[in-house]
Parts: sequence; structure tokens; C-alpha cells
Amino acid sequence: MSVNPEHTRMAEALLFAAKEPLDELSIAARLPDDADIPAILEFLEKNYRHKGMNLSKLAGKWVFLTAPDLSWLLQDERESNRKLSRAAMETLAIIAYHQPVTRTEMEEVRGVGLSRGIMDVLFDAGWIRPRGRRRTPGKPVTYGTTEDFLIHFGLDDVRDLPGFDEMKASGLLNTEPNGLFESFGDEARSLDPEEEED
Amino acid sequence: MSVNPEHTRMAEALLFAAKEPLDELSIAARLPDDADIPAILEFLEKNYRHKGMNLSKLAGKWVFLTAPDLSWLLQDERESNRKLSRAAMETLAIIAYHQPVTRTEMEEVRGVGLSRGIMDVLFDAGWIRPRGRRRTPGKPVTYGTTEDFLIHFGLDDVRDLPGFDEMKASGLLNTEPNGLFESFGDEARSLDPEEEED
Amino acid sequence: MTERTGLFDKDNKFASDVHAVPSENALVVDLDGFEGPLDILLVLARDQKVDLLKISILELSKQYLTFIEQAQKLRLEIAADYLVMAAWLAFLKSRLLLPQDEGEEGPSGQELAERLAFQLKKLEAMRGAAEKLINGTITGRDRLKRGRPEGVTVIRHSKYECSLRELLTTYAQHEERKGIRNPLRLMRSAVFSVEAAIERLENMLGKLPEWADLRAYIPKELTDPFSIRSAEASTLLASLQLVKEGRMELRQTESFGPIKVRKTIRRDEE
Repeated sequence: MSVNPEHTRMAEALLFAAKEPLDELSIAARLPDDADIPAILEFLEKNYRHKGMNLSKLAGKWVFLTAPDLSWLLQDERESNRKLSRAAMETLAIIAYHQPVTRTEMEEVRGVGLSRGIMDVLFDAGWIRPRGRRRTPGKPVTYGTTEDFLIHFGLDDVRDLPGFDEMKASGLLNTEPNGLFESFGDEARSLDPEEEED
Repeated sequence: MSVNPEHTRMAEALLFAAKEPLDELSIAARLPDDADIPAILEFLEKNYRHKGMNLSKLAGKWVFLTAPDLSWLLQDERESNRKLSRAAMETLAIIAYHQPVTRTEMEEVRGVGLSRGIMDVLFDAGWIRPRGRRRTPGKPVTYGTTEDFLIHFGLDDVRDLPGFDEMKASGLLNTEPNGLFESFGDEARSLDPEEEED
Repeated sequence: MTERTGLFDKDNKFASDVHAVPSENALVVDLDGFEGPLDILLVLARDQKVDLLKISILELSKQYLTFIEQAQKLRLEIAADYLVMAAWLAFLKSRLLLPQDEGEEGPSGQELAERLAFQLKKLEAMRGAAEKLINGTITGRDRLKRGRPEGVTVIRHSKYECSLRELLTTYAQHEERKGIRNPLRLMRSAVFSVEAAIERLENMLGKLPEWADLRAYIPKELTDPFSIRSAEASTLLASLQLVKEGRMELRQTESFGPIKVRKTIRRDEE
């Protein structure tokens, strides 16, 4: 079979990038006039028959699809990523900036009680861990972030988290100054992370 | 070259089906333990080099993309473009070439203060991220580029930035203060970007 | 020179490339198109058509000073940093022209000139780099991903999605909203007092003549669940108070159903 290799490349690219299956007419419309569309498609179909993806004809239109016998490979990747709730994000941020921090302290900072689910989600994500116990009455458990947290957010050290003023200076925050707030960076760091390691 | 053809099909299917570039670890995790991932990827890369789509390495990850010389054919499939101002693009280049780089250092290269919107746009695009802190007085936050930046601009590594090695060798990427306006006394201080209000 | 084209169009020239370069006769001076004094210097320097490291800084200084003079003649608003640069260049010019005094401190005029040239070279390098990046092989423009991937996602290390930026802004916004150094103030503003609710109901009551859900009277700007709960409770108490005073009517047709309120309609008004 001798199809023009340049025409073949074009059809290949078109079919690859197409968002919908393509019929022969739409392929012909994009290729040079002298392209032999049926021959090209036959050639491609044969060429991809034993590869990881096949060129298939569905309802008269052509489309690249993963080889059916390999679909199992993709199955358990279908897990959809869940978006972290705002409450969970806020709690995670508080833990990151104030660690080690107790549950009561988190609630104080947020001004609302912590629902059970939130901490569960953060544990489940592998981003927080118990760090030790505060040496105060009741010896409450303190929490901190994990190495996975650092890896996920691309940080070397929790101390690298930018402070409020710095974020503001770099335009990260579109907030108007309210005069209330100075800098939480220092405050957060006054809770020395080394204070009581487990 | 003798790579296991069944393993090759599997990698092909995975790369073909994935929505994002895949790193070698992710591919290895799906394939049988004895699969020779680097050899498979090398084989596939060669195999697709002259086809309508190529296997490319971006940000250390592998992805099938249409051949660049065929882009004229695929105008309808293009993703909508993000329009960046010259200032934003220049700032992005400065961050990419100088990373990790502080805000003050960026301002010195451009000779003007950074308006807040610029960093915001770059953050929104997902192209820059805080990298850590400079170990100098004030511990300023440094910035760098993200994996998405590399993927978008078609680079495997920061070192692949156009002209990077030459610029580095000729000292153009040094971030030490130029000391230009120091000798000029007090007046020059109004050029100091740090004095600009935010 | 304010036209901004999409930078992602191929072969797009950057704004600076089409600046009207003020030569002797060109009186068109537009500062709007420039991004600071260094930008102007670079445009002027390119006019000398040599490697930036070999340009005549003396000549460049003259050109810049002429440029600023022209702008001043035209009474254009000139930002302070342009004038500072003018002053600095005048100073540099004098250093370059006059023999250096013995015992004069600081770098020589020649050294300063070299540093300035290098600084311009740096800016030019970054400008060229930005252009090359934009005209390079852009994923999604020059190289396309597969149009309809099977919908399989990448193996991620985490089941949950949250970017660093989201994390940082959430915290900062939260902190700012709350005011960490002023917890008492926080409590005051978070609890919606009965007095405030009465005042609000009184002000709004006249504007809604028909039966309306009591919830409609809760301040819309409240977002956190605690404040909303507090406002609900206070507004209910306030409505009971107003009913007691005969200024408002209240009805609820079923248990836990919506509570409707309206202004008491006086007989003499009907």
C-alpha cells in the first residue's frame, strides 16, 4: 500500500486532536485535495490494530480509542479527585501556620467549632498528624502537618509558608487594608514548632 | 531494541488515555514489575518521532502531542489563549530565568515596581509559586515557576529555557544588587521599589 | 502606543519594538507606552545599533536628557522616577566628562557606565527571552494534547485537590476577616445583637408591604455559619418583640415551616 506519508501524518494528527469522531468528509476538507482519504484511513486502521490505541469506526466516523483489551489498565484510575471544602482548607491552613496546635486552639482561631468530618478528611488526605501533647491541664493532643503535606504543596519547610504581608506585597491577595491586621507571620511563628516534639 | 511488545502497548494506552503528562513512576505503577520503563519510553519516542503525534517529555513527564509542524492544520482544535500583558510576560521570564528570585530582585531587573496585578495573573495562570525564603535579612519569599509553566511552554526543564546557559555563563542571571544608584545619595532612594506602597 | 495585542499570537512584536524613538526631530513624546526610565533607556540604546555593552553611555545620557526636556516642554506629566533617572544621568555625565578627583569616593564614572550598560543588557535579555517563550512551541497552541482522552486521570499522590495558592489565600482571607489581634472585637461583630436586629427590622419593614419570609431580613453579607445562626436567632427575637409592640404581624402555617412577617396594617390606613 502506498499512501502519501505526509497526508497520513496529517490525518493522524487530526484524528488525535479532534474532540469528536470525524467522518471522512471532514478529514478530506482539511487535507490536500489529492489525498486519498479511504486509503489513508485503511492504512492507519491496520497500523494501529495491534497498538495500545486503535483507530475505530463508530457510526461512520473515525476515532482513536484505547485498545479494549487494555481498558482494565485504566479502570482504577477513575477515582475522581475531591475538592477540599473551604472549612477543611481553612483548618489545614491554621494547622500549617500554627503547628503544633490543639483542637481547641483551632476552634478559637476559626471562631467556630470543628466538625468531626473536617479532621477526618485531612487525616485521610494524609496531610496532618498528631504531634504530641501540650503540657497544660488535660494534656490535649497537638496536631501538625506531614511530609506528604510538604510534598503536595511543593514546600521544603513549613517555615517557607509566606506571611500575610508578603502575600499581600506580591499581589496574592486582593484585599483592602482593614487596619485590624498586622502580621500573622510572626505570631504564627511564635508558637515554636520545636516547643514540644513528640 | 527488544522491548516487551505487550508492555509497550500498555504504556502506549496509558499515555494515550491520560489527561495530563505522566511521570515514569506513574507508568511503572501500572505496568508489570519487570517492565523496562525507560527502554519502552525510548522505543515509543523513536517510533512516534515522525508521526502525526509525538511522544514528548515536558517537565520530566511524558505526553503525546501533535507534531509542531502540523499546528497550522489544527487551528480549530486549539485551546483558547490566555492573553498576557508585556509586563506580565517579562516578569514571568525574569522569574523563570532567575528562580528562586525575590520580588525586589524582579523589580531591579525591570527598573520599575511590580504592580500587584502582575503576580496575581501569573499565579492565576498556575505558572509561578512561592519557592522558599532567601537567607538574607528580612528573609524575603522567593518565587519560581511550576510544572504547568514548563508544560505550557513546551520545556522539559528550566535549563531548556532559550539561551539559558549562555545567559548564565555571561552573568546576566546574577541577582546581586547592581549598586547603580547608591553613589548618588538620597535622591536615588525614591527608585527603591521597596518604598512603593502596596 | 497603547495597543496591546494578545501575546500568544505568533510573531507578535512586543510593545517596545514599535515605540516611536525620539530622534532629533521627532517631537512625539509619549510616556504612557514606557515602563519606567530603564525601558526608555533601552529603547534609546537600541538606536545605537551596537552591542549594549559597547554603547556610548555618554551619548545615551544626552538622549535621555533631551527626551525628558522635550516631555517637559510639552508639559507632560512626568513621574518622579523619570526625573530621578535624569538627575542621575546628569550626574553620571559629569563624572564621565570631568577628570576624576583624587580621593573621590565610590565607583568611577566609567564603572557606573559599565554597570548601567550591563543592567540594560540584562533587561534586554529578559525581554528577548519573553519573546522567545511566546514564540516557542506552546502546548495547546503548537502542539495539541489528545482531543478526547478516555477520561482517565493521572495517578495522583493525593485524593484531595487543593493548591498552595488556595491554601494561602484561604488562610489570609480568614485571618483578615477575623482580625487575629482583636478577638473581643471579633466576638462583638460575630454575634448579631437583638438590638441590631430590631433596628434592622424597623428600617426594612415599611419597604415590604406583603408577607415576607423572616429570613429575608437577615443581613446578606453574613457568610460564616456561626454569624448566620446568630442573626437568625436575634431576628426571630426581634420580630417577637415587634409583634408584642403591635407593630408587626407574624405567621407560621406549619411546624418548622417558614416564618412570614409583615407590617401591621392599621385600620385607619386602609
